[in-house]
Formats: sequence, C-alpha cells, structure tokens
Amino acid sequence: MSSLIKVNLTFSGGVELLFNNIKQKIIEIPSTINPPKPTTMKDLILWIKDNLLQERSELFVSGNTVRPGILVLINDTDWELEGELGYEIKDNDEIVFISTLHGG
Amino acid sequence: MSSLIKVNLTFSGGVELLFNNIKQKIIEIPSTINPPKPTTMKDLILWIKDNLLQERSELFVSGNTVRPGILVLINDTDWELEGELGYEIKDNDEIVFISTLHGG
Amino acid sequence: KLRNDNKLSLEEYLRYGRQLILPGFGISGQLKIKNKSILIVGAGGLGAPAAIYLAAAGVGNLGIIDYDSVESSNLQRQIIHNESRIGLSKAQSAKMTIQGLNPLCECVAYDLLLDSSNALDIIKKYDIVVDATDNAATRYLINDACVLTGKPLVSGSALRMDGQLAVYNYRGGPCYRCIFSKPPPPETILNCDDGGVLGVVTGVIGCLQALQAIKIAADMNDDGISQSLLIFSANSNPLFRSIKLRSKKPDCVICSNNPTITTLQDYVQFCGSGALDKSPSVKLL
Amino acid sequence: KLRNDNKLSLEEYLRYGRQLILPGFGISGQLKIKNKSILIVGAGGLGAPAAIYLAAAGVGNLGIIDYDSVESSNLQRQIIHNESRIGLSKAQSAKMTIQGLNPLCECVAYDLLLDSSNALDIIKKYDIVVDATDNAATRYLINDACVLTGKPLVSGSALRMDGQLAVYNYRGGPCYRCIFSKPPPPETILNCDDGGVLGVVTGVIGCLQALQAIKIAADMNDDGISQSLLIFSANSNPLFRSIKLRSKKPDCVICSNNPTITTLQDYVQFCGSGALDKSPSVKLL
Ligand SMILES: [Zn+2]
Ligand SMILES: [Zn+2]
Repeated sequence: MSSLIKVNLTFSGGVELLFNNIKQKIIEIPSTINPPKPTTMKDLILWIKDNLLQERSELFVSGNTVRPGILVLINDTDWELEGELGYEIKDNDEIVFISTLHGG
Repeated sequence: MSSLIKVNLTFSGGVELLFNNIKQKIIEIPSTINPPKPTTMKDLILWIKDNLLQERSELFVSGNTVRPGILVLINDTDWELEGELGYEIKDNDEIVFISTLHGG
Repeated sequence: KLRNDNKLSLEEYLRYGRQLILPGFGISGQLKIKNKSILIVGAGGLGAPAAIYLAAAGVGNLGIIDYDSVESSNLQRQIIHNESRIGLSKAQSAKMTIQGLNPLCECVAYDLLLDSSNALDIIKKYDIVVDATDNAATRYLINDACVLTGKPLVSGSALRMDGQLAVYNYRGGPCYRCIFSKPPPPETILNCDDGGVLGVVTGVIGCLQALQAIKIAADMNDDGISQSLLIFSANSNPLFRSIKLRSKKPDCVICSNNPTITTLQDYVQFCGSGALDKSPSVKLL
Repeated sequence: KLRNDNKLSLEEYLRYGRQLILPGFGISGQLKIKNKSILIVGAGGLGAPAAIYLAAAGVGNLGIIDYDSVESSNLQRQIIHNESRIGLSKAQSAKMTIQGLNPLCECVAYDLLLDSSNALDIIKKYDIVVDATDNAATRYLINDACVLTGKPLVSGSALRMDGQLAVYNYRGGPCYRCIFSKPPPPETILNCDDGGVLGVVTGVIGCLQALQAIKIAADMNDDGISQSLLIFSANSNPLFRSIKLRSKKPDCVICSNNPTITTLQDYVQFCGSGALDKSPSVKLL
C-alpha cells in the first residue's frame, strides 16, 4: 500500500542551474520507495538524481549523498538535526538543496 | 464547554513599547470568550487591552479595533484577507501587531 | 534629455561586466535600467545607500530630492555624505558622491521640500519613485502623486532597530492608502531624529529599496513584490518576515476606479504634522 | 594602541546621537563598540558596505585587508571606492573613504594577501572578524584562524542574485567546518568575477554583516545568531529565509575538544584552488 506523498523541493544558490533553472518543484513520490521501509532522504536524493537531474550528476551527488558544498534543509532546519539520509519523508515536507556561496 | 486555546502574539515596530517591551508572548484564552460564538479578533483585541496593556490604551485601540497605523497579521497574512475583526481565532494562531514606521 | 540608447559603450561593457554575465539580467537588463529614470525622495539614511547602489548599477537618470543640509549627526547612517560636506545641501552632496562613483549616471539634485505644489511636476518626469523620507505627511503626498501620475513606488522606512519595505501602485497591487487609509495619531509617530536608529538598519532597507527599484526598472519577474511587506527587525530572530498584503481596495479614495481624491491635498493637516515638524511628543517637552 | 575610554567626547555625543537615544543600545552600547576592533577581510562588494557602516556606527578600530587594486569593473558594487581611486590599493582606498566619513575611527589598511603565514598574527589583534572574501580557500583559512585565536566570525557571501549570512565560532555555536567539513569540488565554485553578481546583493549582505558585527561588539541579545544561516534570494519571494543550523560538531577537526588540526594548513591545496586563481571552469575555456 504505497500511497503517494507530496514533497516541495527548492533548489537555490546555484543548484537550480542543474535543474533547468527551476527553483521550486512539487513532486509526488511513493511513501515507500523501498518497501517495507518508508521513503527516506537517501531514497529521495536517488530519486531526484534519476528523475530530475539533467546531466553531470557529480555536481549534485557524491556516493549516495549530496556532494560537499550543498546544504540540505528539511522544513527550514539543517538536515543534520533531522537525521540526514535516514530522515523519513513526510507528506508536504519542504526540502531545500542550497549551494554554499563563496563570492563577495 | 469553553476550552482554552493558545495564541502566539508578536508586538513589533514600536507596539512592543506599550507592552513592557515584550515582543513575543504566548497567551491562553477561552475558545469562546463570548458564548456561544467562537473567540474572534474583536474579542482578542479587547482581551489584550484589558489584560496586557499597561496604560494609554488609545495608543493601541481606537473604538473596538486597533488604532490607525497598526497593521494586524494573522499567520503572516494581512488580517484584511482573513476577515479582520470577525476572524475566528484558532489554536496556535500567530497574531502580529506591527506599527507602521515613517523614519528614514 | 533621457538617453535612449540601444547599445552599450565599451566603457559600459567594462564597468557593468558582472551584471552583463548575470543570468536573468544581462545586456537586456542593463539597457533597460540605462534607459530608466528613478527619483529618490530623501538623501538621508535610506536614500544614501539607495542612490549609491542605483547609480553604481547603471540607472541612466537619478533625481534626488532633499531640502536639508548635512550635519555631523547624519554621518552615523547617511553614508553618501562625509565630513567635508557638512553644511552643504544633502541633495548636492549626494550628487557629488554619485558623480565620483559613476560619471555615466546623470543625476539631478533638487534642493527643495517636496510638497503639493511641486510633487506632480517633478514625479511625472521619472519612471519609478523611491520613498526614502522620514515623516507620514510626505509619505501620503508621495503615494498620492505616484497614483495620480501612474508611477510605481518603492517605499522604505526605518526606526530604532526596525525596518519595513513595500512596493505600492505596481502591477495592479495596492497603494499606500489601500493599506493605511487613516494616518496614525501624530503622537504615535517618531522619526529617526527623535526615536533613534541604528545606522545600518537604514542601510539594509535602503539597499533593498535599490534592489526593488532595479527589478522594476529591468522588468524582472515580480513574484509578488506588488503585494507584500517585508519586515526587518535587527534584534529579532528571524531577522526578516514577509507578509502578504491585501489587494487594491475597491473603495480606495485615490487608486480605485471612482476616486474621491483627484488632486494633491494638504498632507500636513491630514496627518497633524509635517516634514518640518519635530515629533509632537518632543514638542511637548 | 586600542583606546579604552570610559566616556564619550562632546563630538561623539553629537555624531552618535541617534544611537545614544536608541533603546537597547545607548551610551553603554556606544562605548562597547568604541572599544572594539573589527577586522574586515576583503574590501570588495561585501567589505565595502560592511566597512562603511561599521566606521559610521563608531567602531573604534577597523582593519581592512585586500591585496587587490581598484578597477572600473569593481565600481558596480564596491561602493567604498570611486573613479579617482582606480589603480589604487583597495585597502588604502577603503581607508580613505572611512577617514572622510568618520575621522574618529582608527583604520589600518593591510595591502596584502591573507594566508597561512600571516593570518594568525593579524587576526589575534582584533576582537571580531568579518569574512568578506570571494573564494573557498580563504574562507577555510579565516575560519581556522578564528577558531585557533577564539574570535567570532561574521561570514557573508554573494553570487548572482543570491546571498548568505552566518555567524560562526560564537557563543558555543558551530564553526564553518562544522557545517562544511569538506570543501566543494573546485569546478562547482564560482566567484563574482566569473559568475556575475547584481551589485546591490553584495550591498544587502555586507550591511547585514556590519549589523551582526555591531551586535556582537555591543554584546546585544544574540537570539540564536550563533546557529542560524540567513539565505537571501533577490528574485524570489520571500526574499529571505532563516535556517536553523546544526550545533558544533563533537568531532569537528578544528573546533572540537580533541582537534586534529592545531595549526593553519595549505588551504589552496585543500580546496583545489585559491584566492589568486580564476575559477577552474573558466581556466578550462
Ligand atoms: Zn489605494
Ligand atoms: Zn567546527
């Protein structure tokens, strides 16, 4: 019984350039991408890589997580406080991928 | 059966000076201050005047509403979009009273 | 008087290179702002950074209005002036700084008090108006003049640790009177001279005014700037809060389809105090 | 060298009047910032408004580091310089503007490239460090030097339409490495010269850096500034977003109780590029 959950994605700080310059996107994904476990951030990142990323995936992922220099926010909180890759995605979660900037 | 509801109040832009310089306050008020109708913004403003305001109430209220120059926000939205005085307060609502500024 | 160039000179390519390679701005954005004129009312805490960043960005024509002269107590926040300008007209001092920063920007200094007798004549010459004033009467005056002449208004204000930013009369959004139909009682109004202000609070809001004016001048994606209020509180967390404002009021006295106000008014009387008054609370002392 | 006055002169009362009457700041806040020294690394887009507003506010001692010279293409955003300074050292030019704005501020211009050989000696002389640089290697260098010398770090960055602001190594909060333990691949890093930037975006972030430095200098209520990241996006709505950051990492290589890094490193090697490099993506062209 894998229902669909809605996730609000935001790409910012330059990460949007990897996604056709789209800054916000609402996606629907199965609540259990890898049954029987609920969909986690690890599943979501892989799903984004496979379904949304246009090319040069090494600019977004590194191993099974995001590359260094991309900060991940779950509902406006650093994902490190939420369990990182193990965080279980909930319906209507807002996930932000933001590139750290160095210019000035 | 008037249960208690929690309301998050924020005073900003100078309005906090009327409330002992307190910018944020969580209050608990009856869900039906005037039975049988649910508590409205009109009830809340009167409640604040009677329970929180220290002095010089004319700097906060005018008639049964807030004085000109104070903008009221309900959950980050202009209260005019939410029904103004008639809006029915819900548990955990965030209500902001902000004074319009003219300096520069 | 306005330039209407369709291309950039070599000097402009060099100077504005960082904007020309900017996705979403580029040469077309640069040409648009080059051919726009922006009026800044007030060369004080807000007008200083707004004028500087608009001139630096390459806005073709800037007008700066201020009737006041530079004083030592201004320099804590009015960073377009400096020690050597004390006693000079603020409008002239601002123009001098702008000419030193970007000689390609044509700048007109108006050393006068904007009022109902001159506002329409001046404002109608510009494409966008930046309200960087410090009193309620002038804010209603500028709003009404912008509605009557059809100009977008970028409004900023700052006091103590707080600031506010909004764009009025733009793309069908509300005007200042739609939000604040009645002026506040004069005894509740403070300006920076009487209430104090942390200088950099005006810096933040003035920069954001320049940003919104540039976005309007370059016809950039508005994403709701015509109907939102940004609230800045320098000693709160979070520092900023964005508010969705109401739409244009169907019965607004000036911007609705059936306005009852069709000419400029006596705004000092309307507000109970004006640009030349000290705050009433201070007058009572 | 540092002044340690316990009172304000008549000149200071006049100049800083708007801050002296400011609730929550006042004479005690003014005295605190007068007796503080702040180092600004970079006199570019971020450092320009940061230095100007810190000097204007009355910070007693400012240090400004930059190894570069003023070019015409800088003036679109580096508003502490002007046409007459082209070719001059940016640090010297910044100092000249500051002296003209507020002669009471003692300003030291460092016309050099901050690196592992000089960073500790310079940074240890200051109370607070403002990172207004434009490359990853220098950001790690400054972070490590601030941790090793125990200085709070106000970090700002800007690129294209985006900006970021955070305070590191302050009141038990995380350092830059706690958040970004590995540097990004060099091919993903752009500076403003190569990626472009809207000038006023650096204005907004630079002003906010000055604000946070003033709040630290005056010991004002921190309200979580030590553990949050402000994200600014000039063409999004809302313009700002505040993020709660993680705490200090218990195993951070430099700021934890058992650090594995106890001296400055080779940051150019660590990041794969340094302050003097063009972006790798551009080098490939
Ligand atoms: Zn209206
Ligand atoms: Zn650390």
